[in-house]
Amino acid sequence: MTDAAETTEPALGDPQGRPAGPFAFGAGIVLVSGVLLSQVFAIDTTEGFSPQGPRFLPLVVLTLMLVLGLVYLAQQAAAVRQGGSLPAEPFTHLAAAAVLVGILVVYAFVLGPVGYVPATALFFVAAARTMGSRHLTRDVVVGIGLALLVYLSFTRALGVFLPQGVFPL
Amino acid sequence: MRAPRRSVVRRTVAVAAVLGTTLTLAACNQAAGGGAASSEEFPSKTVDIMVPAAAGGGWDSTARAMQKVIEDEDVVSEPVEVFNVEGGGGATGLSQLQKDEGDPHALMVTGLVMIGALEQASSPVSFEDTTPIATLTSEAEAFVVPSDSQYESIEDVVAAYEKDPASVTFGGGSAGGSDQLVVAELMKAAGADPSQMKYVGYSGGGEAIAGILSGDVAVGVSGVSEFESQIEAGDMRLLAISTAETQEVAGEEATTLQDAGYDIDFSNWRALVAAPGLSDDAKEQVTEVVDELHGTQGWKDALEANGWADFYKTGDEAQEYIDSEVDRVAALYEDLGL
Amino acid sequence: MDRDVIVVGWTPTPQGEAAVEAAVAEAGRRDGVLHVVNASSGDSYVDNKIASTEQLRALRDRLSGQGVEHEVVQQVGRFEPAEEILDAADRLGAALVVLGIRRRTPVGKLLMGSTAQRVLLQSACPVLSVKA
Amino acid sequence: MSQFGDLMGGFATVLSPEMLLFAVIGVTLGTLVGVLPGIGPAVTIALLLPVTYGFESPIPAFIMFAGIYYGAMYGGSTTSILLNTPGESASVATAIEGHEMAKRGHARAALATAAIGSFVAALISTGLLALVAEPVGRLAVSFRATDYFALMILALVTVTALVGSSLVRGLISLLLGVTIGFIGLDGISGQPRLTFDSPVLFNGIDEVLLIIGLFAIGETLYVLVKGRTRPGQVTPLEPVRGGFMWLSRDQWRRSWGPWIRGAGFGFPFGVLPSGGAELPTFLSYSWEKNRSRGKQEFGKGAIEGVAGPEAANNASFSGVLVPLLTLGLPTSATAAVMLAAFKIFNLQPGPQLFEENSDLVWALIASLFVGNVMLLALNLPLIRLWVKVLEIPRPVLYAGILVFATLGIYSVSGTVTDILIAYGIGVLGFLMRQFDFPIAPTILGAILGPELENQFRRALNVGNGDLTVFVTRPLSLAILLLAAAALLLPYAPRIVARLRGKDPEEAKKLAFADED
Repeated sequence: MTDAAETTEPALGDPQGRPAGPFAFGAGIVLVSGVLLSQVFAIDTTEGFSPQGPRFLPLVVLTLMLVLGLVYLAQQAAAVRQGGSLPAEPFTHLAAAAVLVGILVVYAFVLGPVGYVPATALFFVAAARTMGSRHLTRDVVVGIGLALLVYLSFTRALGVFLPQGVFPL
Repeated sequence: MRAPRRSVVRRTVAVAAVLGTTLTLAACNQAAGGGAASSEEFPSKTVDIMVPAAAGGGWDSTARAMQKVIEDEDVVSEPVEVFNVEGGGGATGLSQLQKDEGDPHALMVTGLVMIGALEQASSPVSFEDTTPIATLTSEAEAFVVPSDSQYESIEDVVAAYEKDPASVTFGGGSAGGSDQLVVAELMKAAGADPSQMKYVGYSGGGEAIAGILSGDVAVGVSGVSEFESQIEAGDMRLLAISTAETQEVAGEEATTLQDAGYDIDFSNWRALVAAPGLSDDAKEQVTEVVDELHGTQGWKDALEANGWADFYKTGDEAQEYIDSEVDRVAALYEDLGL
Repeated sequence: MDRDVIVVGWTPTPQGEAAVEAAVAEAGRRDGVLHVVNASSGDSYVDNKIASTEQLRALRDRLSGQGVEHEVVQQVGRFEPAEEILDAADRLGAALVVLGIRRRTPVGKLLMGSTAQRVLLQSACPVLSVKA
Repeated sequence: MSQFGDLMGGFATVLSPEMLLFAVIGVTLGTLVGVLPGIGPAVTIALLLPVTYGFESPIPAFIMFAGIYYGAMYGGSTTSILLNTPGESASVATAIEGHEMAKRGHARAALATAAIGSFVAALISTGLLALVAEPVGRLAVSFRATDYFALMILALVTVTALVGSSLVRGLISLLLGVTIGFIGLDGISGQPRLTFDSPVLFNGIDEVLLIIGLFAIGETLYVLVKGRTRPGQVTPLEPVRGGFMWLSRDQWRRSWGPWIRGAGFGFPFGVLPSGGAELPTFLSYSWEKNRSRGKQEFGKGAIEGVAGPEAANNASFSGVLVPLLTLGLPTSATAAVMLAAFKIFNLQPGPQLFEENSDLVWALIASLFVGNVMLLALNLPLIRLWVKVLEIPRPVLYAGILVFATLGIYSVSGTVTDILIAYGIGVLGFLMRQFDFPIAPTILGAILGPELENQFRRALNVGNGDLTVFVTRPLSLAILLLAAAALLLPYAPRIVARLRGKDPEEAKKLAFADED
């Protein structure tokens, strides 16, 4: 019964929805627009910033995005000053989500060397458990079944290549 | 219009390309280690035809037509696989072909368009890094105008261009491709400056036709087959075709550029090349297979169905032709200022 | 003197009804108190084993009508149903756990797990299982 | 009546066992994903795109895709009615009235009026599509690059302005998409842009990666982070009371008007670049609410409130196909994915499509009829089965979705880099959902952006680099003015309120539900 504890894990961050999240995201937008904007100047062209050249539209679009990112930040700030509620929902299972992203990345790397079926079955079990499943047997059975079904139908019937890996089928 | 419907065809996706080349690479190393590989019969395993572009284009249909005819008529005993390697106007595929050096089973479809693309991308690999096997097909370029155009002949177009180059907008396939090159060739032959040319590139035949009919483009240039149905329907007028030899377009004999007094023989050809470093013996054997393919009824039907002209040269003849085309394109690029 | 606590696993299904019926009879026999648990892990978008407010009220009314001392608890999204039942039995020092069961195919049991099986195997007190 | 002959030709193509099989696969898959919250037709089609690489002809693929779209609509209405959680955003109106009907013991009638209404509306609107597509295509022949540029601006702006609740967030989403579209080698100059000199990015970011990342992976992360919600309960179906197809005589009488009016709303709003189905369903709902005889029943389960919006919802898809097929202009996320599918088969939607590939177009149109007949036959009898999908535990469901998502990404290129890029986009999609940024404009921006730039530079090339070409041609100017108006439309209630001297804060901004 101890394994049930993780499902009631306390919310990470503030469930009241402190504006940190939206501010960070807004700042991210501004930062990314800025970096990409600097990349626009790196585009090699003889046409300068002529509207017909490859730099013009990226310049316009990224400048606009930078401005809108700032407007978004200003909107958030105004909302905080007014004490109004913010649209962002609280982060509750952020750690689990981070683990899931980690599992996805590992999956991407082992897919080729290990092979589609074992990698997918393992991934399925790991992902399901991260998302709160507590039926190991069920997950293993479904994972292996799904992996085999996909592998056979895609390689045999549809002619899509999938890595065979360590267990030849 | 479309190819006969078959349900799901076993066809390898680009994914398979990676695997395919690693396998052939491994096999090739093995063969090289064996030493006496030259006496081996071709093909001794699956023949891979690479299409250095996305599925669906002209090179792709050429490769798939070859595959179909070879399999249908049992030209070789081993299976033939077609796979696509997209990118860089063919440069990506060409550099991948380098990995299979000396292996006669690694073939690639290519053509005139690739010369320009390599030129434009200042690619480190070139046509010299292949073993030309044969040229296969060619298509004449057509100069067309909307039916209500002021231009009645190709001479009118040249005259207008000579007066004011900016007054004539040309349009066709992507910039720097065969369609733009033939315009440059025409202006050069007429004694005008090709670098002043106003050219609008379109990504597909349909788009180009829309551009011509809507009036964005005054003179359309592309493969004859692209415009045939519009010419037939009376929406477009054919001014000239680019080959020295004339052909029937929409039921009428077309005027060639040479008829109009410009010394040009230009066609958009496609060819089959093998990986670089093939032994003469291996080259001979691959050529024999292509010879047999070329002789089949199936290939004649495929040419007919796709509207391709037979443009078959092998051996030194093919080599010389490709070399001269490479020089021609390089010169045209210079003139265009690209 | 503490009265016997009888924990009942209940769902708004025939099995649940059978369990409640048996539990009421048992409570009458030994003058016990009923603790009815309606639980779901809350894992899926739809779970018809979760009783609606009306269904819970109807059950309470019925048990009151039958003169049984009872407590009806609903717990969604915390543990699996089996764990909820075992947890309640542990906490309350139950004398008996009552469950409704039905026939299941081996595959179904493998895929979904069996609440009844887990309770039977892990319970510290006697378990009465009633077939619907 | 040459269209009629062409359409018959289309039927001849579609009514083969093999094509019917694809239609069945499409409507079944579509209904399944329509039932599930968060997974829509756009991502389903994107997941299937790699599978279609192996098809020799595009016809079965498009038949399947059309089935998926309609199936998702039907599935969405089923969840709305029986569960009150709209599985698909255009079903919000249905969720209001339909679920009330179900609670009052009229679940079957609600399901039937939704299904039959969708069917009737699809027939009407597909008929209209068959009639107008070719003339519009002929008209489109005269559209120049400046007009196309203006049209694309209009499509992007309207989708952004009408979807989601904030113009600023919507525009950021849109620009994000357009920026993603810039990545790679510039089609005209051949120069790498925004690639940080990494050859991996030279071919740009594949649409399939983008869509699967934003929708499937982003949604999964979002569901996980949001934590568990209390499971709902499916309202039980009442015993069949008789009547024809679960509807009593009176219910038939009250339904047919809204069906036809709904189709009337749905088709034109689908044709206009207005973001797909949301706007017409809301218009139909408010029309029926204000005009119908059962007015007092609204909010308590009025059959008109289900019949009208569901009809409008389905009718809009045929409408969306008009600009997609004749101009190559997608006006919803699903249409954008279908445009990507056309490209795979080397087809260029636009005026030429009807000439060059008329058999495909007419087969597609015929398949819309066939798909709807199939859905009507499949949907009502199998409702219990569809609802069972919702009983799958979420960890299993979403782990499965991730498996299919990765499969879809892998079959695009098979490189670890591409898989990682798609996962990264997934994280972005999650953040966008978390902070209430709409996803559809990003997809549309990424797919339409490169086209927009092509037309922009082409128009300037033709016009000798003069930027005024976009306002000197009356048609282009008119379309651009429409786009400007669309940007202001959401604020119309506020502006009107201010003109009338009322407190503008009271009048809420006009907004419609999210996504597609």
